[in-house]
Amino acid sequence: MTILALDGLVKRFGGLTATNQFSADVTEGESLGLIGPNGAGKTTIFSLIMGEHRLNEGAIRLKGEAIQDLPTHARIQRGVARTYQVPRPFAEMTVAENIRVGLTPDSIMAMIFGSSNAAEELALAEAVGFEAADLDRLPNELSMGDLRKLELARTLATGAKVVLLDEVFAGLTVGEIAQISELINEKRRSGMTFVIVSHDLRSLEPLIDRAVAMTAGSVIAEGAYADVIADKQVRDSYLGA
Amino acid sequence: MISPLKTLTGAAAIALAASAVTADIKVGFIGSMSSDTGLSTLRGAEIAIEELNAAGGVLGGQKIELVTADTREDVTEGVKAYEYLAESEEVDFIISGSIDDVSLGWLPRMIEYQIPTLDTWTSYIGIIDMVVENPDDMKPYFMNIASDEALATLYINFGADVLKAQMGFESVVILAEDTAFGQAITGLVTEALAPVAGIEVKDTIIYDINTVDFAPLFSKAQESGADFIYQVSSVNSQVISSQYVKLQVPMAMTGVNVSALGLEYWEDTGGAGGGISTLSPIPSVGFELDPASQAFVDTYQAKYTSRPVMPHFNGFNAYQGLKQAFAAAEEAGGFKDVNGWNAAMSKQDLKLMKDDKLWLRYGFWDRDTVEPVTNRTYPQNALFDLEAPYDFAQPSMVVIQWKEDGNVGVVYPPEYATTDFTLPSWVPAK
Amino acid sequence: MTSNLNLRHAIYWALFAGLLFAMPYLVSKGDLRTMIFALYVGIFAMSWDFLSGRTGYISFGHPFLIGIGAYATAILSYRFDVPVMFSIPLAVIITMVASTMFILPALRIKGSYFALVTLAFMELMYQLVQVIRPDLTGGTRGISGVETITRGAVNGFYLAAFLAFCVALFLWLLTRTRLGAAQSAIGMDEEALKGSGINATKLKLFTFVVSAAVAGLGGAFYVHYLGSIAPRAIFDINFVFTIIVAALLGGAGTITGPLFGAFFLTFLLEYLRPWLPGAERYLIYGGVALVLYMYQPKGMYAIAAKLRAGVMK
Amino acid sequence: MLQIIIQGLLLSGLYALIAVGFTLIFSVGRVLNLAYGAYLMLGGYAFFYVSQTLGMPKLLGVVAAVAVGVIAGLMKHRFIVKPLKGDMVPVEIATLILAVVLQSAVVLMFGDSSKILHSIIPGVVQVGTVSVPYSNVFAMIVSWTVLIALYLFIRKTHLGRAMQAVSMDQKGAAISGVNPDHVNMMVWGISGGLGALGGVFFASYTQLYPAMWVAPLIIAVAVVIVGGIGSIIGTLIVAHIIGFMEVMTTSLIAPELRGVFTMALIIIVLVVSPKGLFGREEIH
Repeated sequence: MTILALDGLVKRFGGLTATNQFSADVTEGESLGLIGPNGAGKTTIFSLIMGEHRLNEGAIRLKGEAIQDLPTHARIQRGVARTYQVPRPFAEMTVAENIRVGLTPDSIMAMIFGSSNAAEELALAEAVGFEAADLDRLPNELSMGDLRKLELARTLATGAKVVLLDEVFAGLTVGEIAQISELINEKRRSGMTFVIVSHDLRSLEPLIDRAVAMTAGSVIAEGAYADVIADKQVRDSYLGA
Repeated sequence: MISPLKTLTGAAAIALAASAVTADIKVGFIGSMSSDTGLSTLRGAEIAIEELNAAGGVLGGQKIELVTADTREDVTEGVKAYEYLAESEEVDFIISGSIDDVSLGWLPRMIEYQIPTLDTWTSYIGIIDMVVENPDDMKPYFMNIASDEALATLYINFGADVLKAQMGFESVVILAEDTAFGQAITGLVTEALAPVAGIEVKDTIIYDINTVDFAPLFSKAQESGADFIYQVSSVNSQVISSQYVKLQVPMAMTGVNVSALGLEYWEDTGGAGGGISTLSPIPSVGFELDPASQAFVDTYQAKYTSRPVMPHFNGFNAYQGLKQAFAAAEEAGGFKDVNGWNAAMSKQDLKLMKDDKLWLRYGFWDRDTVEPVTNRTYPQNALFDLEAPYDFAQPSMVVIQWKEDGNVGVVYPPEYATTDFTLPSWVPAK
Repeated sequence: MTSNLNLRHAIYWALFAGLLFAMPYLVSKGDLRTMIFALYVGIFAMSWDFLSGRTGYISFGHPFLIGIGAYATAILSYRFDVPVMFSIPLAVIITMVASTMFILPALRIKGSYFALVTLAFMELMYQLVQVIRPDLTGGTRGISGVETITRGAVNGFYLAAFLAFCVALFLWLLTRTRLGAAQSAIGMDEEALKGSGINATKLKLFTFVVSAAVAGLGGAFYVHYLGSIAPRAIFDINFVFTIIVAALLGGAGTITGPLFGAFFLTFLLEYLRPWLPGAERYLIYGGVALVLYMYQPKGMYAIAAKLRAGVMK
Repeated sequence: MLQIIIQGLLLSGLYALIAVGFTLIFSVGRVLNLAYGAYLMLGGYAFFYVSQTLGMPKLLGVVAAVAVGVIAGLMKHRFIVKPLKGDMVPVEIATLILAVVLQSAVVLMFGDSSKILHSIIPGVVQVGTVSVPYSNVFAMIVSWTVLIALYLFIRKTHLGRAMQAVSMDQKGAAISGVNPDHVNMMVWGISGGLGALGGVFFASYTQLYPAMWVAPLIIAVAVVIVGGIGSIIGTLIVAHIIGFMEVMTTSLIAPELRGVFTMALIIIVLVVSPKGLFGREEIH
């Protein structure tokens, strides 16, 4: 069953068309790889899904509901969230507090009168590979791998069912890549849906069920990873880049 | 220019010296300590206190100490200053060189503490109205300058006698600042000019006090076709007058210009103030002084070398008023009994003669006497006389004019005049 | 909400309340008067801090909010004889409504632009108060003879102390909740906060309105303490200066810090008075503020924390 | 009509000069310099001291004013902006405190009372029914000359392009061999000089008084916000919009509403188009 449907997305920045009639469907529980050369428009797609950029044309449906006119936070509440290429932790908050913001409900009353759940924070931190002792650390004490884990934890904390991962391996050591991959696979097994952008195709391959290749804002191929990567147009686009 | 460091050490030295003397009676000064008007009151009070102390002290040989509180002409600072004088210094009497809104700011405090207080600068009739309405609360308050309503009233006579009769002006355009003062004066003048002085008001232009460029306003005034401009300006008055001179506006301009009241006006405007005339409380610059007031000025000038070289009217008021306040205290056995002090202060009456004529009178209206011209009472306000030959008291004001050569003189009323009213050289005669 | 609170905090607050209660027995009346001003400045600084110290949305026009509250109650009670017990709550509500009306369009403005638009609001207010309905506002001279609700330094102090204590406790409790964390998150990375599923606009609006309510409350009681109000005394950049510097010297984002910053600034100015009655006082006052701020932009709170950490070692 | 055009042009030229130094700092240094108005105050008082108190030639007074402004700008950069690492909010706060400190210093040295400057060039010329003082014409000519020179300087010279580069991207500029620190220092100096020069003319229009830094700051803020940060052409155009709006309000509507429209314009433009009518944040 399709959980996230992208239908004919068009986004223009001034004279530049960053996204041109982009369409793709994501099935519930699958992991989709979004590949393409630099400047192909992958991050823009994420921004459009999340509502950080306004769509010029097209429709985005989450579980059948059109969400393209909703503000970002409302989309997240409906179950889609993303991570950033450059992690964006709240710099003066500890790991636990960062996760706490992700867990915070979007209601002023609940924020004031509800209380934070330390056990849930710990569970999420441990789920991405932190230990209890890490909870009080500040972002400037963390490695890039830890920052990605923290962002993943905060994203998962929002309760998202569809998670968009942007350049999830950038800046990581081999060990960290393995750790993050393990985490993603674990979440896949639990039924979470992923859309993953990565330059590191070798690390990406084992994490995805299917790939969509794009260049210049449009889809040029989609299907099984091996087929897509073998596609002539896809190869040309990478060489050209 | 004074070096800040020198001022600092100087101030510290004075503060130390002051605290070394153990005083019996404390007088508080409230006002701006860096403006000419504020300093005039402060110095007038200082001289009066020195003289009283030199003459053996007051209230059975006690010495007077003066403590100061700067208001920076800021309303909130004024409230704090009053509280400081009342609560920290516990002064017996307060002499004020505050501007209107600062006085209005600390008045509720005066009502609370009931400390005898003499205002020497603000002339706001609204405060006298408070005395009329709440006589009990306002017992400690006296204002020894004629209130603005009286100033405006006499000014109408100037319109009739000089502007209309002598200059032949038939119509006026009023150029007034957008302040309560501007509104009050404009209202009084507008109502009275036509019926009393026979001068038609063609237009009234209200301007914002932060106006940078007055050229469009003067153009508008010229377009009205009036014979002269009546100006009402108490805030940033130098700006409008200097632009009048710099633009050489071909119309006469007279009225109220608060900046032109001090002798530093010429220096501060760099000479861009010739031809400006304004009503002025008295004694004023260009005003002939009686021997007693002249003696005060001589003492003042021997004692102080920095500006203002000549005290403003409120310096005279402070000097005489402080002495009267202490005379009243002698009678009432001090300042604590506010009712007694009020009664004694109300009776103070000092007549200064010049050439065997009553020249200046320092006294106060009582509760019930109705002033015949304005037909109202002015309790606890300075005595004034709105009708020639001014044998009851001095006029509520005089009109002074700055000439283009930097001289200044009184042009109205004739009994007090030292020079004639003239048009600036660039204004064509009518 | 209670999970962040512990006995230690309760003891601190109780000590604070006790100190305030005992104050009239400890200091002179003159100092008590100074403290009243410090407490009101503290309320304004806490209001500023709740908005600007945490979210990073700097308000250079806070007197705009204070002035609405102050003018509203002054006009209601002085011109229309509304009893103070009604005019003050009404003034708070009017401040909240007016702030909402003004802030809604300004919510999309960020950074220095937000600071400038608040400054413009204050200037606009300054000019409008004098031009529009001077029969109500009293124009440039303002209104004198507004009903004062306390007589004497001790009563004035207790009222101001009670208000400041309630405001401090209320705002402090708010910031201890997840709301406080979310507010801080706005200051750190507003986009990332939205990315955590939180409606940042709603949060900003709420923060602004709470800040406005406190400013309006403080302004309303302040005018009934002063007994008079004038546009020059409220909508003034020097007033902005006092509020912001008090908050920053105390420690932005800490709520109680600004209260202490207000005490420090007010007493610095008052204690210089006998020695430097004239303009020198303000030079020293501003100079001290500038040097302290340059030395530690995070304020005395940070200095105290450092010292405490030093002692602990 | 003629009157509105002449008076509008004269006032707008002055406003443009006042605003341009402010926009330079906003665009290159990326901070609001709330003590900008203090340059005008320092410049005005320096001119007054040299030409009126000491009685030296007026040209010397102008030179002294500009020198004081440049020094003030450089010192501000050295002692405030650099130690605070150019962080926006701390610099804004620190400059606000500095402005208040400078105001007290002026009160201490010159007193509270305001002062009027001599006309830089005495005399007026009558154009139809409109009186035009030579000083105001001179102020307008100097304003335009300075603005054009500044525009050419930024466009045509190596240093100017370095400023442009820094205003676009500090790090990028550093990579391409421009030292952003030097450029920033220079811009603070230039801005100080421009402000002080503006102060001489502003004060010769109005007056010298200790709180005079607020009004021109508001004018600069208005012009820069509406015009857009860093746009010299935008500054020029908007200075004319605001200048003409003031003259027309005064002549045709109600003079007491002079400032209200300016404030309303700021708020409306900020809300509708937060980057100003002539957008862009780098200088151009």
